[in-house]
Amino acid sequence: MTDFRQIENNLKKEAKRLLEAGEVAVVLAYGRGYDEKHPMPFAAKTIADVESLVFNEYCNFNMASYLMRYPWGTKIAIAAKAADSRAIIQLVQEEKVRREDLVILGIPAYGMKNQKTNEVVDSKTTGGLYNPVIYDILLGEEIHGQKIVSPYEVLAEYEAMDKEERWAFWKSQMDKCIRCYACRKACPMCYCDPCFIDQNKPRWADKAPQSPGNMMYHLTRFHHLAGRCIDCGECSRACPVDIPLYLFHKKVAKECEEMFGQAAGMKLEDKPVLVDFRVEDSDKILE
Amino acid sequence: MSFEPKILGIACNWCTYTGADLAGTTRLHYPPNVRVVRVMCSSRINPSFIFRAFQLGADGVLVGGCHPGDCHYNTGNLYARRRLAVTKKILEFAGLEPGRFRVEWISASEGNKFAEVVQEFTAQIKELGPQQKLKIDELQEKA
Amino acid sequence: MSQAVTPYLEMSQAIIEAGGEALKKCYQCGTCSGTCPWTPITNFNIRKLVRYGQLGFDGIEDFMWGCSTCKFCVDRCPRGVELIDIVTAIRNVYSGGGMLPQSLRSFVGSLAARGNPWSGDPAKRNDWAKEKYPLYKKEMEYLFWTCCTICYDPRNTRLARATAELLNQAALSWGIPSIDVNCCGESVRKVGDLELFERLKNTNLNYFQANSVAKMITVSPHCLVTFKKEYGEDYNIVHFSELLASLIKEGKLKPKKDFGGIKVTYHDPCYLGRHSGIYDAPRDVIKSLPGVELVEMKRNREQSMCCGGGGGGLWMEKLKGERLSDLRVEEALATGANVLATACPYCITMFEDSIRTLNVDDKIVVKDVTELLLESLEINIDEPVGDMCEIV
Amino acid sequence: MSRIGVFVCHCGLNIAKTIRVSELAEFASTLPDVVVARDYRFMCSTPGQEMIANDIKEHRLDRVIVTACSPLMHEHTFRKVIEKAGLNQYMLTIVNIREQVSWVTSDIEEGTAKAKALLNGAVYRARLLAPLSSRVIDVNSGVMIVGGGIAGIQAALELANTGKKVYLVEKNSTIGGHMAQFDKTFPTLDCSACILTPKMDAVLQHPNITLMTYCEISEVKGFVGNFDIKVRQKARYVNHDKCNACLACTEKCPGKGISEWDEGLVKRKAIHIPFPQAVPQKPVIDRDACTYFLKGKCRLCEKVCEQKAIDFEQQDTFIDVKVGAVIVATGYNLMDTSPLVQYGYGKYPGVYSALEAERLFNSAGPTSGKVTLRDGKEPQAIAILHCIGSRDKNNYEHCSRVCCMYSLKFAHLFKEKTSADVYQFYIDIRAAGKGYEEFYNRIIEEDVKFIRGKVARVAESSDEPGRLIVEAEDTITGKFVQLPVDMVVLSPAMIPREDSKEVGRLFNLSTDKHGFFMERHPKLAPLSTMSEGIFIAGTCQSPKDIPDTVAQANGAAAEALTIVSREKMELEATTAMVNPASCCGCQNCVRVCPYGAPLFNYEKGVSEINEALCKGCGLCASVCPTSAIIARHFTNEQVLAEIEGLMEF
Repeated sequence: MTDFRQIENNLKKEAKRLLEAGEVAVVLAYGRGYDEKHPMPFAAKTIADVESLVFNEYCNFNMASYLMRYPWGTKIAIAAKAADSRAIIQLVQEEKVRREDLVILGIPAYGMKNQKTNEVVDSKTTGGLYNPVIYDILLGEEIHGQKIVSPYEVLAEYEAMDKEERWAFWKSQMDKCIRCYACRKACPMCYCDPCFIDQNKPRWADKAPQSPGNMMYHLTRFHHLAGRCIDCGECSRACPVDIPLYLFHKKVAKECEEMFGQAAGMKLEDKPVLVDFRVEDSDKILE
Repeated sequence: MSFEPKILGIACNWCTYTGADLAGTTRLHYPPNVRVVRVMCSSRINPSFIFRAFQLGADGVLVGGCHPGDCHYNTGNLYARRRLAVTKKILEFAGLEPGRFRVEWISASEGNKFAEVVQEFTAQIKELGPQQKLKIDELQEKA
Repeated sequence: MSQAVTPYLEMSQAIIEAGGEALKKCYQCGTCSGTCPWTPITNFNIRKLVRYGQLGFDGIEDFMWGCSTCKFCVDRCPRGVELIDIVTAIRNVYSGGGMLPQSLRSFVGSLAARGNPWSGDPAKRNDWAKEKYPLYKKEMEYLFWTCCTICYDPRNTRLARATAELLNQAALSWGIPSIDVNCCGESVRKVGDLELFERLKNTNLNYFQANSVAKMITVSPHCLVTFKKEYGEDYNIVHFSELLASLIKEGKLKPKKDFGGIKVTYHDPCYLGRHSGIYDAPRDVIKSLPGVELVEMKRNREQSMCCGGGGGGLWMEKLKGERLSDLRVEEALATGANVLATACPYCITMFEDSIRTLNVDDKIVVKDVTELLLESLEINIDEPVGDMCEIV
Repeated sequence: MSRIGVFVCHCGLNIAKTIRVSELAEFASTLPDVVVARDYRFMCSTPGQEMIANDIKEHRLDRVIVTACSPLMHEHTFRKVIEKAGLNQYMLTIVNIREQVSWVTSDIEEGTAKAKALLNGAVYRARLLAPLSSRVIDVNSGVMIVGGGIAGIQAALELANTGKKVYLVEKNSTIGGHMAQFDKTFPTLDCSACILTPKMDAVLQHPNITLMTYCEISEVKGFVGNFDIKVRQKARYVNHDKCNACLACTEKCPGKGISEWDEGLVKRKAIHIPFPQAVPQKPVIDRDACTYFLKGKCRLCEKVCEQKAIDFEQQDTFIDVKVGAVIVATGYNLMDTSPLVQYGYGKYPGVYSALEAERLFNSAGPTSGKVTLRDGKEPQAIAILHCIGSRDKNNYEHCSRVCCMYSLKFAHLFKEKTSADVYQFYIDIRAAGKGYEEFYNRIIEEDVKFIRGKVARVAESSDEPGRLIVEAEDTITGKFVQLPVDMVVLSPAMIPREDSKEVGRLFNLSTDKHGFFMERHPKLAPLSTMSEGIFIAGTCQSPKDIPDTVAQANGAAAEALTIVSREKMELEATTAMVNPASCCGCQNCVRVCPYGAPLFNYEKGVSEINEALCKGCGLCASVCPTSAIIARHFTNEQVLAEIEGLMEF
């Protein structure tokens, strides 16, 4: 089991060192919330801030979401669990941040929990990974020997549904949507400003929280995130009405991986799959 | 009255649209259900066009582009292939009948292929019946 | 009798389906056969094997057992043909039809019945340890994976003890598997019995899972490659030579004894070198020994020559003049070395046989780098003699 | 509120037979913003055109819909009509009711219904049309050719002969390229120098050619018709305006450098001309070999130069050139085969690369045309190894196309110049070219031995020191061959120049994974590139022989001429543009555009599109997640409106 205390200590130690040495301007990590179960994303900018840093099994936030708040070229240290590290890689691929501007504080974590349900989220939303894909400094010991669970295993149940059931399921889910856009806010890949849904020219969809507009919003968003979603599951945890968006994203990710042979956010030198092609891509993908 | 589906066709200017013209020039008859929008390249097709078409009541959507390797813009259809494949998977997982969306490579010389594809696709959509899942009216009724 | 043949594409299809997909890529340029160490000395011809496979010709069974899966041809192939997969697939298709040669039957039979290729009693798997070494428990760091060959083969049990002693010297937290495990299945997979392999694999997997094994040490490069590439799990697994090299580097093991200027040459085992890309670690171990000069044979590292023991070769009868290990020992002698060092129990067995039949045991001895290091730490494991485990 | 006129054509009975045209016109008049709707027998006839023009004036129409044949037929005609009548030509929409309705439908009800739907879509779309203007630019009549090998020379001469100004840029100190290194050319065996040097001289003498040797491209700006190219003239340390090519300096020079021309087989002076027939015949100083630059004293060349042409203080300079089109002909390299340790290149002196072998045959070469080994002895047995690094997934997958033929040529020359036994180790002999198969037959008859099998290893002989053993399987008999030879010639893969990716970046050419330049279309536009006005010729596109290279060079010259022979050019109006307020800086457009039209402005954090490069495919607009890119004439709004219109009926 992950030693959260050790990671927290190492996090503080490294944050302090980096800030002191002036190597970074800010350390993006987790800070105390109103209770243990609700830590907050936290940006430590001074040595005094470092004391407020925490790390525990509820620190799910994908810190990569906050990278783009800082001007281009800002030196940033960022705490990165497996999914966060994939988000960072994806953002580097998309040239939203530069690798050389980042100090990645890798966190191998096992036993992360959903603060709402208290269930362990690991294999559900970390692409089967426990160790960060990329890091400069590792804050805990690498985790090995865990049974590899395909991140797509949870899909089986939905893939087995017939299309009518699936439609009924998604329709009922999408109908719940209150268009608060918490999913978009939580997503490290949703950095569009303005989001297509907020535009009037063209007006892609109805803005009222009603079925047709909801459907258009979510379907389009699934497409925009296709081949980019790094499976952190933050969208679903953020959703106040508990729409399991991660399932849909996972399905699209699975299809993309099968069709294009590349998972999002795994290699710095990859190109996002939907702005790339291979001459050898098969027409079978269209069947 | 039998069900006459509304089918949206989106065709690239250089291959499929020209192929469709050729079908006309050679007087190949096919069902009237497909209405074609012309774009310059199949890569111009924004996936939202397709989602939107279904919301606006399309019973089927047919996209036509140049054969891979023959794109007038060299690589446009290679991007389109990936993007439209993903669009298809999304629609399928949402629960739409997979047969309602189809992509075909039809060159400027394949008038007969265009006619055949339209024939086949129309028959297929007729079999599937009206598309009511994404269509806006139906959605609102149920809501 | 007619000399005409007709391609039998069903057979070729069967090979493809058994994993020989790469068959289709070959354009018969002869790089593989030119590279293969067997071509000059036997009638085994890897290119012809592929050709026969492509067209499903009869007669393939005459030379399909020649390959020792050394991977030299795979590395050189200009078409990226995975020749070992083809060999495995062809053997799978044919051995399914009962084509196993006599010399391989006992080893495959032993694996099927006893879970090890040495006809050893499964209950006595750990007898070599004489209860001196601990069984693996969850809280331990390393599982020292004891390959069947070092458990049962009398020569190689010495390697098992040497490894165990060094692990203790380095004060690592480690244990050996219980007798519930069996052979990793590498050789039987290469011989083509994929079903048996799956069975062996699942037994081991069950053990690993039940005991939460995360980190492993192997001494056999064959086990190393199999766990890494064929078991579908992400184990943190090292070859003992790698571990030794880093322990020496970190100063946790300090070679003491001066060997007084002996010459040691190192043979790259195919599964450690070409299959796993480990060339430097065993050399680093040798270089750390005082009074030892490391000399290289003509063919070394990526171009090293196979001992002939892989792919089931260890159990096959080969005629004099058709043994790679003989040639390799001669190459070693040509360097003037007194010790032929290696890092694989199969290589040790093959070379010891050759040294005996070539009658050169006064000129050169075979040692594992582990044994060399143990010697330099001045630890004696050879007393008392005479209680080696029983061979059934 | 727009004012739309709808004009329904009968096309005789072509349309009217399966569509009720008057009903269609009536229907049109009920649609939003339509102020006039008419039908007429032939809209494309003069009276039809006049009808449209009159209505535009009379009804103050600002948009016109012609419901007739395919836009591919008469869009141009009607654009001119409305333009003449004072409307912007892009305010036109064509509804294709002939090719895509009346000719493909038998039932008049069905035909009329489909036509109505299409027309409705067109009205929805027309309401959102915006006027567009195309730009007309002046075209510079000059052409730059990059690379002075046989391709560049040929293209330069062709263009210069038509009277166009040509700038021929070469990075070495002479033109001539690889062809100047060869002794004979296959399959005719004519002397390479004899056919090449007259052309080199013609380049030098041509009044329309500015020869820029020892130069490299440093920056390319502009677009088709108006390229603005900065060329770096590397310091020669010899003032070529003063130098009279007496070459007294080269005799006295003590510095020794590696002779590139002789493939490093011999040394040359630090101040040198690469070879006797070099063009220009004026020397340069190789800094890395010059005693003065290395040790701070010498300057012997300066002392013997009567013209006072030596200038050790010379610096690189930059020259700006303006041209209308560019031909890139940067040629090839041979792969360095020393990493392929099994062949022993660089380890055994008896192993030669193909270009080294070429120099051994050449009478101006290091051995004066005598074939001898590095130790001066004549080889008794020679093995020529095909496909080294070519047709090899570990290196280069492509076939290098010329090796089979030059290997045959080598065999012939070895037979002619030595008494050695010559062996060819090959996989397949590829002799597809005029006279090639005949040449192959000729070489077979010269008693060259062909062994079908790729060589696995070249090793030193243990019995005969200095000799080499070539090991391969003769795949025809299945025998393992160990052949003792004195000389091994490798035929390495032909690969792009080491800096081809850099050149590609400068000219915005795409390259394949190894660096060969990509043509616009492999069959129908093999010399054009995705960058308008930039053409490619010769081996920088793919391996090829001299006849094909020359043919490409002529073709590229003709292609360049189609641009620079015009005074003015019209640029596409239906291009894409970026609305910076909506751009989220994802750079998807930059990644996908085949033409490099969008560029990311890091300062502003938004993409910008160079409209001169845009071809209007709309790909960028569809990958733009924030709809910041407007694909003119096919905007998101226009397409969505059309879809909505089509789906209403």
